[in-house]
Amino acid sequence: MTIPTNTTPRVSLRAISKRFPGVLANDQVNLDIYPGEIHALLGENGAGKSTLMKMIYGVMQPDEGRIFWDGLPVEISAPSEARQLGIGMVFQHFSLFETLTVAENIALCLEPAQAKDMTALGERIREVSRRYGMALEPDRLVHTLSIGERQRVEIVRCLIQKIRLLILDEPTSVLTPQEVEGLFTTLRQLAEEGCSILFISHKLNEVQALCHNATILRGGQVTGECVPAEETAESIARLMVGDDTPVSAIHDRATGGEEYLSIRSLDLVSKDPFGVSLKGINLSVRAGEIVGIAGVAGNGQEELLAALSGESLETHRESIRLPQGYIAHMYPGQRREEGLAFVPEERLGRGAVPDMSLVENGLLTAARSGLVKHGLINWRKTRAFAQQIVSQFNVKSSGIDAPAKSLSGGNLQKFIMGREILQHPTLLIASHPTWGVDIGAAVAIHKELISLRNKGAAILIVSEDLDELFEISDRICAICHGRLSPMADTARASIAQVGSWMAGHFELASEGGEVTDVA
Amino acid sequence: MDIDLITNILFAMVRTGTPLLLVALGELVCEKSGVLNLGQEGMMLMGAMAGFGVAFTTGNLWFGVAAGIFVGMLMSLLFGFLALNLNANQVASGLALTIFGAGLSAFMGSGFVGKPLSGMEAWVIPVLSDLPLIGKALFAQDPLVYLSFILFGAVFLVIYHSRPGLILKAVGESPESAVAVGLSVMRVRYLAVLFGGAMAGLAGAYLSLAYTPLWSDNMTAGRGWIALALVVFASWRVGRVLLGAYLFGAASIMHLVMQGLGVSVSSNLLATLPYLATILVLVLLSSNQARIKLFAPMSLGKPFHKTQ
Amino acid sequence: AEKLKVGFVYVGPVGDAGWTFEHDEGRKEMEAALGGQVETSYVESVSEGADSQRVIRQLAQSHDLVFTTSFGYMNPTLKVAQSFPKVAFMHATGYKRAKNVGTYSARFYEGRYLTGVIAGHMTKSNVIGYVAAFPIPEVVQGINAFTLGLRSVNPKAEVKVVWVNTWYDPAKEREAAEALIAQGADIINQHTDSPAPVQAAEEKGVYAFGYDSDMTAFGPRAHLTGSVVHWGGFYTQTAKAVLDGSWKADDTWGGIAADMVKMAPYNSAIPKAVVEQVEGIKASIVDGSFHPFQGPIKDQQGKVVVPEGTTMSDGEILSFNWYVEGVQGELPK
Amino acid sequence: MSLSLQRRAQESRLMAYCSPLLALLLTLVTGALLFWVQGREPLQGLYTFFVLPVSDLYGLSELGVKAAPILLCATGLALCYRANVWNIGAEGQLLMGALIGSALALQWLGSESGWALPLVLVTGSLAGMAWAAIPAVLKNHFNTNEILTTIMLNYIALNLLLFAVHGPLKDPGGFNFPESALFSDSTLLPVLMEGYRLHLGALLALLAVVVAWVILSRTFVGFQIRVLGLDSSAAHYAGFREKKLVMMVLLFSGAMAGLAGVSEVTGPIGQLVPTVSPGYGYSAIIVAFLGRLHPVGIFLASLLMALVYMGSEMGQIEMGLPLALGGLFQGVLLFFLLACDFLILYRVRWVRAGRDAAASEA
Ligand SMILES: Nc1ncnc2c1ncn2[C@@H]1O[C@H](COP(=O)(O)OP(=O)(O)OP(=O)(O)O)[C@@H](O)[C@H]1O
Ligand SMILES: Nc1ncnc2c1ncn2[C@@H]1O[C@H](COP(=O)(O)OP(=O)(O)OP(=O)(O)O)[C@@H](O)[C@H]1O
Ligand SMILES: [Mg+2]
Ligand SMILES: [Mg+2]
Repeated sequence: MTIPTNTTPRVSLRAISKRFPGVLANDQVNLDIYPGEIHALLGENGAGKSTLMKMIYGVMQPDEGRIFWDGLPVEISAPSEARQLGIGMVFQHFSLFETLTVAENIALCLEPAQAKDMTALGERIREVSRRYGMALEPDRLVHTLSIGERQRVEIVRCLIQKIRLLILDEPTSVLTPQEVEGLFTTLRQLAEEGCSILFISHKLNEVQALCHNATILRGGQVTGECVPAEETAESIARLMVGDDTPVSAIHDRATGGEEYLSIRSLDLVSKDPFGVSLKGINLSVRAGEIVGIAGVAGNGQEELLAALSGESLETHRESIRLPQGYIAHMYPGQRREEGLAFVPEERLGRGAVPDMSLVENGLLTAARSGLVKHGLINWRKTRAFAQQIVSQFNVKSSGIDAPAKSLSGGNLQKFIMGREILQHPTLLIASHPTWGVDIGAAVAIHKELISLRNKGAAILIVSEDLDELFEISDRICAICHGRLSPMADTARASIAQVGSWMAGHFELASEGGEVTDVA
Repeated sequence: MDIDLITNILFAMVRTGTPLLLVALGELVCEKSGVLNLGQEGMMLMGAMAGFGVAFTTGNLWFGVAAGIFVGMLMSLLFGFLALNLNANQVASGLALTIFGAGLSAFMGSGFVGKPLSGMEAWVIPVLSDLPLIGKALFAQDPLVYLSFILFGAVFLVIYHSRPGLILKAVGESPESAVAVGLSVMRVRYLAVLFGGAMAGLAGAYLSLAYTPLWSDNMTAGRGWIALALVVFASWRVGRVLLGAYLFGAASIMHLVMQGLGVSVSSNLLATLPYLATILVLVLLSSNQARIKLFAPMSLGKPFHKTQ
Repeated sequence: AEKLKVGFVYVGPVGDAGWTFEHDEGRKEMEAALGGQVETSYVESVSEGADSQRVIRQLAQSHDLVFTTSFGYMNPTLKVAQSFPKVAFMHATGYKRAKNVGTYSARFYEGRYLTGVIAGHMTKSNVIGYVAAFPIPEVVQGINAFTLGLRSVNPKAEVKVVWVNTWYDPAKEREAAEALIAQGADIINQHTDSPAPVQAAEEKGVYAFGYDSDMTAFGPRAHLTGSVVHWGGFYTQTAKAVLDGSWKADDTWGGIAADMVKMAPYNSAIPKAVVEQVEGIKASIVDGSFHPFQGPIKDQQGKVVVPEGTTMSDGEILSFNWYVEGVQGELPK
Repeated sequence: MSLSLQRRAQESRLMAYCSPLLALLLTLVTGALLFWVQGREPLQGLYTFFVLPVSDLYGLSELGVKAAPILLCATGLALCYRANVWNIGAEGQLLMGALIGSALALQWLGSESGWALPLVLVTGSLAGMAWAAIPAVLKNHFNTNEILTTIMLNYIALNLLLFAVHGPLKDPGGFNFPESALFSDSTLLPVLMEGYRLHLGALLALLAVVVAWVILSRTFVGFQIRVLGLDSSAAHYAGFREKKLVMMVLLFSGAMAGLAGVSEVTGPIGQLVPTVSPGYGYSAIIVAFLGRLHPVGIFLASLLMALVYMGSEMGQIEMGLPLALGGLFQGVLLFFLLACDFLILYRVRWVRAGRDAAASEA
């Protein structure tokens, strides 16, 4: 893989700056991408990667700096102009319309003239998707598609035009390992045809496998460049976060003690038309162990978590039990009394109220720990509690009166984690505990989880990030289409095995039984 | 009941349902784009006042219609400025628009109260209007009723069979995605709000120029609110808006018809029927949450602000 | 000399083309008639609830004579009058009086009877629609007088009543009129304040009677005539009486003779003979030889309630709660 | 030079307090302009509208009489709106309070019992509560939009009131006129000062404000209500019972509106009449927003609203100003408030042309 760097770059960024209130998201960024090159853009969360890409695609305009296309200066003031140049983008947070069909979604991205004849468009979609090995049915409604299929829609949407630069913002975070392989094949094929590719990912092993070159952003500035294949994941991570943050930790495994949480034949019909129904879930979590559930988003994780937290009470009374009794009929508050704590996936807008201060957000789930007496709030104690979280979990904020929305994602996550852990739960259920969190913060959060486990709590973690699950969980399984795969000891499981579970390749575990030994 | 009576009831049903249909179509388009405008009543009142005022002053009914539409649009711009530019709470902005519209129309219209105006004449279409039962209802109406038929067809075509309709739905579902694919959320929403204003203004003008050709304070008497209920009733589907508007039109005249037929229940109690029916229908239609979720524009009522 | 300050409290907007409009016309007529001797002010759309007492009081503070022009102001007027013994109050359509509170109203029913006679001659379907506001005695009185007039010339004709529960809602009044026309009424009478029923009749090609004010403009072809109220003369007299100190707190209930009730111009469609007959009856009402509510009067069941030779007393007329023969349906209780 | 808006990194506390004052100021300026357009002396107009009505003790006491029902309704509504429950039905709840309270009061025409008044008041609030329970149940169990149901229930309540006052509750000795008999003294609210109409209901309204303030700022229930309103998913996550909270705020609001209604009929009116409320329930919506859903703000806003009503009466009497001015002022005030709230989130700057300048000033 050699890229002719003596030709004119397909796109060049020169001294690009972009400012948001309070943040300099991009600071004098320079970047060159050549035809046929697959270029990685790396950096911690909030480093400014997405912002930079959005400016190339015309969603935002730079405050300063210039963009050159094939050596000529251009002003890209709208995505339609970007598309005319041959730029396509797959967004970090999907930009599809669930109630529309695949063809309609794609039509919205085309010029009106190109999208006049919907039957012809359907044909084009079939043709393009066949050519790149990404089967798609143009007439299906997007909300009926799996996450992997949705991503195909996003990519086909770009490929349907003559594409010269394809931008992919964290495309693999939602795919099974097999799907990732498929995607990489397509991308290599595209690059071979001369298309430039800009690839953003936090998964360094993937970057090493795919990309020719990498640029590293930190705090909005370019801090380094490298050829990923010539580096180790460790050394790239160092480039991203600097020297003083731990970027990895090795945790020992535990086997746990008595069974604590037990789920038996849990069925749940989703009321949400876009939801997934749970079918015959059997699961047990022992005191003093971490169980991980892998899976691509939208396979029933939300429904399972809602059933466990008590946010949905549609389940059979005897399907969920703790040693002290059945809990499936209990409201979330009652479950908390039983020692359950819960860390949701969305930190802002679920785990914390954006417009409330940290003090009030501390009270959100901790009322039972003596902060409320006779229905009246003890504000003194409540403030002390918030203060304790902030200092013990090293939450960076402008003070406990700062609104939750002013915190960065990682710090807010630490706050929520701290709030739950300080209530000394016997069962902690955490969803994506480090999703979108700094490597540094992620390591800190993992440490806290392990120490809670070591104190004897049962912990259940649902995550899309296989690496994370392999790092901290003691046993692991996967969820697909609302069914749970067999369970394996993490130490003896392979990523490939769990990956194929994520794709739904497993025999259903028999009633009450658990496969413990796969590998 | 004889044939003539039913023919006449159908005729009255269409007439009574027309202002509801117009407003509800406008609000439907507005809500499809994700904007909830509770200011229908205020815009209607302003449209009615302006329509009457201009028609009375110029002596030309069509100038009145145009003025009603124009003023309805002006009012909706006010709402658009608050809700879209300033990102104010849409519910509060809509309520403010209604209160403001009621006050301003009474203020500006005080000179027109009690003035006579010869209203819009029916255009009776020969032959067709002699069809039994439906002939009168469909073909012996005034031009604004025919206009409402046309507008219904136009909204239907645009929403279900056109690219603008696709864009409208997309913006209403996810403004974030719409921005990402390069649609102008602001422009689409402004256009939808403007259309809503135009329709409310037209409905107001229909009341003051054709239905009861006169102007009086608060003459819309809650029709804007009923129209809002209609959109929910129709679960955001165009065809059902038509059905709903005529059903409600029928419900609101039925208690008067029943009195004439000698039904001896307190007229006050009979008068609660349309409202009870509205609640009942709302209950029946909303209890299926999944369905609402499938059809309701997903971003309805949520402020959206694009930083830039 | 000090000008006499006269205040008016209105229940509706001055431009409602009906009740309040006519009171305001009366106010203007008085101002014109008494030239520089009076000064007037008014407050419109005053709710009959708690607000009215404050408004009446505010007027009483700076005025010498206060007209409160709706039934609902009765108790508030009496309460305020107690604390302002020097101010003269006149309350329209009520029945309670005090040292400084007089009452006044018009005998609308006299005009109503005359319109009934015209309707009896003009109807072909023998069904008359009546759009009525609230089932209160005043309205029932009008329905009965109209029906008596109607049946005096056309015993086969009947009256259909639709209650709209509002004094003023043009759309609803129109819907009611249309519902009546759909059910065969070829003449519409109304006891509500907007001209919408007349407009409906005009459009449907049937006849109508206006009410309160001359509504000819709203239906030049349909509008036959109407019982029109005229307060100007009475207001002028009252103000004069207060000026010269002869005012007494008593009750005035004037009809055609007192020039408080008039007939709107007759439509040219009404045959000459009918107009002459009506004018004749009018003259006999004025000279007292005829009273619309003189016996025999039968109720809906055909039972004679007021026997031949007797006339209903004012008290009975003011508390009507039954229909005479010829009105269809039941009176809401 | 051009005007540019910049989002603040944090909401401005100062502006949160200033924006209602700025809105008021702008409304006054608009008012002065309107007077001027009408060919009146603007300052005299403003004086007549906003000062004259309260220039004596009687005026002040009347301000209390007018503000009390609005304040009661708005206090309840504020709690609802805090929970994101859009109750537009204070008017209907008020009417039901008045209707049922009157029905009971009429049973005690001859009584001198000291229990009569408290019982009537409690019954009135319960009636308002029951009326508010309907949208609550419909919302909780059938997912029905409360905005629409409460509006419909307003119309139904009005018709029920009309039915009662034209029928069963009509004064038998009242010549068939649609009014109930005058209540006896045992069911009338005592006035606070002899010769003035200001009654006990005004004190009850103040009490309600204090209660609402305590609920919102001191109790866990109040906290739950605020969380629900700001972020319903967080409320679900924390295990707050949405349905219970929805029921609670609607019942509270219904009770307040019902109390307002029964206080009107047992207070300044003294009997049941068809027009118990000139739209207090609707004005209360404006007042709730004007007071930024905060009890203290609502207290001030209700006085302002009452003043606007009295001012429009005074304007007619003294200057012959049109009645509609009052309604116009209300709408304009609300608009300006919403517009000024913008300043809490954004700052307005004059910038020289060019976006680089904008960026470097940020
Ligand atoms: N629309 C916006 N308004 C305000 N600030 C923004 C906006 N978008 C991004 N930011 C800020 O700009 C900075 C860069 O954000 P950006 O999304 O580009 O980071 P990123 O590198 O893509 O992060 P991630 O790895 O999480 O995707 C962040 O601090 C973020 O808070
Ligand atoms: N459109 C927007 N308008 C205003 N603020 C925004 C917008 N988009 C993002 N932000 C702000 O920028 C910050 C981060 O935005 P972004 O989407 O880049 O998240 P991120 O960098 O991925 O953060 P995280 O670390 O939580 O994943 C948040 O505080 C958010 O409030
Ligand atoms: Mg990003
Ligand atoms: Mg991110």
